[in-house]
Amino acid sequence: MATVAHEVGIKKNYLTAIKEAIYEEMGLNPGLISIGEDIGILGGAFGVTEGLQAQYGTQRVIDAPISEAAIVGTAVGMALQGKAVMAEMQFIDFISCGFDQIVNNMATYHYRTAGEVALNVTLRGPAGAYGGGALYHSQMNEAWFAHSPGIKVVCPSTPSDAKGLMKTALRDPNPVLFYEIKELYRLRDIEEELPEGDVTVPFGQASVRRAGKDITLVSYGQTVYHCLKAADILAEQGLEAEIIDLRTLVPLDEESIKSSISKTNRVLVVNEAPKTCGFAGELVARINEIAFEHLDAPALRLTRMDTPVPWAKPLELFVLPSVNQIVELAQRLIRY
Amino acid sequence: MATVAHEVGIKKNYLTAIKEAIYEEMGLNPGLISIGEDIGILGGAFGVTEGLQAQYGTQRVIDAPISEAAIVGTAVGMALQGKAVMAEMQFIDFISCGFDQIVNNMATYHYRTAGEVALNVTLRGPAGAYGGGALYHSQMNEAWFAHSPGIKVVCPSTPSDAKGLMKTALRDPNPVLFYEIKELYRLRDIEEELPEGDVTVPFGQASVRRAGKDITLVSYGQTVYHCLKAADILAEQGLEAEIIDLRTLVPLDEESIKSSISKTNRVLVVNEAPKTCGFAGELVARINEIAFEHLDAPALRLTRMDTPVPWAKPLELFVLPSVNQIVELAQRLIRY
Amino acid sequence: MTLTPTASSAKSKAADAAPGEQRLPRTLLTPEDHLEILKQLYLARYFDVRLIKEKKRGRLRGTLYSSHNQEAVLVGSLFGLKSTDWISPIHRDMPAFFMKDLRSGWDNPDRRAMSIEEVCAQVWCKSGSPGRARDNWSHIGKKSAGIIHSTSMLAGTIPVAAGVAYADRLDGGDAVILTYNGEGSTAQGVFHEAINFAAVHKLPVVTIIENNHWAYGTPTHLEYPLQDFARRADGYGIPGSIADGQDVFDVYDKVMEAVDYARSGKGPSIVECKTFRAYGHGDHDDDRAAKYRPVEEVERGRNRDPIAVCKSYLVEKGYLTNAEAEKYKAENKSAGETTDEDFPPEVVAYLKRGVDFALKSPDPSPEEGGMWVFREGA
Amino acid sequence: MTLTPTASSAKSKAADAAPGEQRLPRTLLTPEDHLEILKQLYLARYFDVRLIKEKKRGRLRGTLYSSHNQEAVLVGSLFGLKSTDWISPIHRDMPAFFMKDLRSGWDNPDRRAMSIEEVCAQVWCKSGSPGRARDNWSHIGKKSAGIIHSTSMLAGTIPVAAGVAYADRLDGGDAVILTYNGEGSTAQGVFHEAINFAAVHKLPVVTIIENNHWAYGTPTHLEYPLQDFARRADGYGIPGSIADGQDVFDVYDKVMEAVDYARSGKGPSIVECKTFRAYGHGDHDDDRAAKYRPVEEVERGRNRDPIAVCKSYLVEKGYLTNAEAEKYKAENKSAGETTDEDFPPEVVAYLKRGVDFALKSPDPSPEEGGMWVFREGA
Ligand SMILES: Cc1ncc(C[n+]2csc(CCOP(=O)(O)OP(=O)(O)O)c2C)c(N)n1
Ligand SMILES: Cc1ncc(C[n+]2csc(CCOP(=O)(O)OP(=O)(O)O)c2C)c(N)n1
Ligand SMILES: [Mg+2]
Ligand SMILES: [Mg+2]
Repeated sequence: MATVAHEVGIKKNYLTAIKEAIYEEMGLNPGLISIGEDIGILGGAFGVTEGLQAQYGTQRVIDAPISEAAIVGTAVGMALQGKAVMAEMQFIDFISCGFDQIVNNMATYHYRTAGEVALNVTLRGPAGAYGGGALYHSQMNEAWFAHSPGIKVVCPSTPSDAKGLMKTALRDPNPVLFYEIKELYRLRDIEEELPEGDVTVPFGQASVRRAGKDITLVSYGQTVYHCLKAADILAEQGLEAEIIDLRTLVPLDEESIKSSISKTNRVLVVNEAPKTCGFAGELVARINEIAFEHLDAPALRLTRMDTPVPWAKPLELFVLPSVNQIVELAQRLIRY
Repeated sequence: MATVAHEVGIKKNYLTAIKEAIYEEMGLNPGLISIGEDIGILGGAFGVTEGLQAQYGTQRVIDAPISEAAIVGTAVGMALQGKAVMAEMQFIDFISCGFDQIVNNMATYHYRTAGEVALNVTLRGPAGAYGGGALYHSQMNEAWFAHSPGIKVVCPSTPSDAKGLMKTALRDPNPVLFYEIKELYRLRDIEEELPEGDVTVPFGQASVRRAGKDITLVSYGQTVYHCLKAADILAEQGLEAEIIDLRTLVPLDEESIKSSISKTNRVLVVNEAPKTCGFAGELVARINEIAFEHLDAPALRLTRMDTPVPWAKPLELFVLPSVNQIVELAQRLIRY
Repeated sequence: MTLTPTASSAKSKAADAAPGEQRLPRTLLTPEDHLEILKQLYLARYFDVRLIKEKKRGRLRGTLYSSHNQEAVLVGSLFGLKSTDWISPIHRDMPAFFMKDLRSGWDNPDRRAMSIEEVCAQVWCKSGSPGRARDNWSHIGKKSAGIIHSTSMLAGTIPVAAGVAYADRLDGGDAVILTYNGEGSTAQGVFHEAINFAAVHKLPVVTIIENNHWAYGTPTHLEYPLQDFARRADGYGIPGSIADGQDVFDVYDKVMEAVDYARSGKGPSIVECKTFRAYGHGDHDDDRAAKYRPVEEVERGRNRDPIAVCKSYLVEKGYLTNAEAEKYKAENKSAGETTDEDFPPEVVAYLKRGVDFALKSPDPSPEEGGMWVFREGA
Repeated sequence: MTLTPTASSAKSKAADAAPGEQRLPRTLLTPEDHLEILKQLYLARYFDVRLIKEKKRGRLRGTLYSSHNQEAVLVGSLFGLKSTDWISPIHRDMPAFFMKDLRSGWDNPDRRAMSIEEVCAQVWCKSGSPGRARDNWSHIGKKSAGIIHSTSMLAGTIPVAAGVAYADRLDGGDAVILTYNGEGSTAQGVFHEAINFAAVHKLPVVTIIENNHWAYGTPTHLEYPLQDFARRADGYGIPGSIADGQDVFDVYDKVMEAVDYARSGKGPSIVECKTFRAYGHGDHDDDRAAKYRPVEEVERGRNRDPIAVCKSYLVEKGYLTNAEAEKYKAENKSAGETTDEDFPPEVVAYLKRGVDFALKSPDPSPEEGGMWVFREGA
């Protein structure tokens, strides 16, 4: 497939990176099945699986009815029978309709069976706000699943991470929830040449996206770019922010966070999900546990307000974290 | 109804308190409808609604099919039409089957309609571990809903709080998720005389269950009793723990937490839900935001391990917080 | 003003009926009703055409799920409702928001519907809509008008409809609740739970299945093993009928039968309307749809434009002359091919009112984003 | 050893069939099969009776959902399966865990089922069970034995069954997956989604509905508008048959027809078995059940004990003499009224093996509580 073959010197976008990972893994593992709404004939709402069914057939690339619970449940059954499964949620928001099968069935299967059954299921789908998607096409609901033991949670912010992490997810014997940031799918600014060959990115390793000594900004997904922009502004003021892109939430790379804070002594967590019980709060709590003695100021978080994501642009921007807010909070923490 | 009339000098249990609240409110508000699986003919799995249908009729006390999504969704419709609704989840664990209707429909209705529609729906059900209920009859999943803006979250630990908060819930124009601790339902030790008359307990006010100066223990529900026992043990060592029983999680009484910590300078949050992204982490993050300058030691949390609740007793106790662990952590924080 | 289009009350106004149609609900419609129905078809079409054009010009924020070619389902199902009835439209039913209760007067201030102004304000993402542009334009509604707000989660309003029906009956009301659903949405679990509940309690809920033969990019045989989605009804022991969704009068007949059945206390039912999606799933999908949908199928659908079908019937019945029928030629054209001259001027003016209002309506102010999470002062 | 109880392969062993039964699956059963079936009914009953007694003595940790009086559904449905088939029992089907594939030999070490030892270890909350007492005794299973683990969430295993069926077919297998469900559970959304999916893909999934006329304390008319839950099948265009759940041979016939239909690639179907719950919903409910269930109904059920029904048929067919039939009198008795003498000694001995093993099996060690959240070394 020309669309997915590796091409030296060609920059690729985030969506293509994910597409390549899925194509390659479908090719490498004949036991990998893909299922989801409109992923076959149409090639997916965003085109992530474009051409996949033509390549691998209707048996392995299944156009499911609009039945999220059945999609997850059958994925569990296929994995129980030894298959690997990629299951797409058309938008991650609709995952709520398959919620029980995820948290009570899929997540717990290995635990309940004392290890007899591991389910290689990757649930993936487009997520995130800032694009005018309103309440039901903007969610980041990773905290629900991070709170449901037995699921790995992944959220890449760059094309090469997206590809490498997707390959890892599709091989991991455990259930993985893979958050794809749809506003990054075709963002030109972040296109990059992908590493040649069968390169994976391991779970549980954060990436330092920018080094700095004055404050640590911890984030993942879309808000990593807010942090990068804020860091540029802070740099103009002589303040050096270190930016940690977690890449995987479960498992979490506590080491990288700790070692950064031991250097900067200040930390701000930035996250676009609602504040209460979000992953940002979890990070603050963890930081308290692992790096309290290094903190010269409280570990703070900047999140969405405790609201849904509204539709109209002024409303949407009002409730979501902004670059300016990061800059201000970082300044405040550095001055603390 | 003899079972629910107020009787001076008679101690009542937690279950009876809730039952009384529902009876009284059904009597006071002819627009209040109760719906749930087996709540009518049977009177509820635990008997909370025993006799309710005989008293208020099959139209107002509905035995629903085993359809959690329909229960929540019809409750939304009834409330849209102006009714108040009490909807029982037979075990709070099964709420996952009605999840989408709760987080995406019920929780957001007021927001989406810019205030035109407020839904007076109280979802309530038995919750909590320590009773051998295994994975699916032991959950505390309040964090999912605290993370879903638009839902109030309540969890009483005493009979009088249970009654007063239930009355408040059934009158509140907003959706309320009411966690009843089933291990407390019939616990003799906590029985108490209920206040006479139509007494409500307001949302957003924590209760100080024990005063102390050396450390603040923040908790709610069942683990309040673990904290109380730990405080007894600490007291033998001359250490005075102050115990805050939150009673409502959303809205949260930040003031009480802050003022206690400003006195004790140490805080431990105790919670039986899984650690990652649980409400305990949220509390630690909040405390960091509102009381960092008062902390002489990191705000810590003691929670369930990041596992489901297993069945066999040794396993169950292993993963859940214990009195001993509270004592040890409290000592460590006080020595910090 | 409340319409009571049931057989008994409307009998006096009945137009002459052809012998074979004797017992059909349509036989009780007056000649004026027939012409009104045609005008409503124009209105629904014009709204859609206008939105398609605005969207193409990049003026609108949302995704447009065109109802082009499916208007007979909306007009035919809404026409016989009482003002006190409820509806729950979904993404492809936007005209329903302002066409509910339209029979009680386009300019009737007491009409129990959203006004064209309110709907347009939402489309233009302005504060003049009841929802103040907080949710996407296809998820609007208005409690006081008897319009249930949908979330995006398909079939999710059916239990809400059941709840409204239950509560209304308890209060002595006789409202019927009409829910709209694509055929693909019938695969959702909540569809099953809600209809089962409604069937157990014989609630006056009519589930309309708009079978346009595609759910986004998935054809029906991958959604359901049978061709007729009305057969879903059989699993609940409730009636399931099939209407020609391009024929507004057939839709009217089948839905009115279901509505009468519901109102008389017999319970819920399903009406499948076989119809045809003119464009892509949403406007973003037009190009891809051209690839995944067989050309013959698109042609077949195009050739049964509900405006054309309605017109020939009206001509046949003698309610419209051939010359009158030729006057406005909106049918069998793509949105881009139509001009305002293809529509009756009152239709164009009606929408203009809405658009003018919308354009003048201010953006919601940013702080509103943080408001109304809870009802305060509880 | 794999049994192939389909018409062609089993023909040679067929017992003489009465004329009217000519085409029924049961006509291919040998006289020995008939007697084996009776013995299996005893085994299922004895397991239940023993658990009831142990529970009463306070020796067991879990809630017991008795299968008393519903044994014919389990035995009749399991008897014709191939070793490679799968099942997913739920709370009321505990004997199924060890009675799957029992026809291949009670002591056959290769039997594709859980052993009686494993099941008892779980019942006694010990580490000797595959699940090491991590989940409640009614949620056990074993992948290598073709037994899907249920969660508590009713109907939740049907999509899993569909997935297993899909994957097995892809691998060239011919396994049929049998799922068990109470009639009340059919109201769950996931029931609909999963059966719809199975029907679209013609998957070999047979859904058994154990209609014992109560879902906990709720009678069927509040769960479903029709009396026959088999009619749920009609909504999916798949066959739905009804068996007398007290007659093990009728269950065998109807389930075998469904299994053959599934295995031959024709797709899923539903078999409703009308049966009767002897006790309360769970043992905690016995006292209350006595109040909410009409006495006549309880009587009516008691009078059709599946062991008695089976015995009379065997006597009638001449496979059992009257004297033999009188030997073990477990039927028409409550659990408390039975003694070990009411059961064949091999049945009692079989269970004893399991209980002995369980009692000797150690408790799981506390640290295991923190293990196996993830498969390590990925
Ligand atoms: C629960 C849920 N899953 C997935 C989607 C994404 N989605 C939106 S519309 C659509 C197709 C709907 O098809 P159909 O019901 O036939 O309606 P149509 O668009 O054809 O009118 C899908 C899959 C959704 N909105 N809700
Ligand atoms: C999703 C879900 N909701 C509620 C329950 C609680 N519950 C357990 S068994 C039961 C009744 C089941 O009735 P039925 O399906 O008829 O099976 P039976 O017990 O009669 O065999 C209920 C409501 C559950 N286990 N799962
Ligand atoms: Mg469609
Ligand atoms: Mg039952």
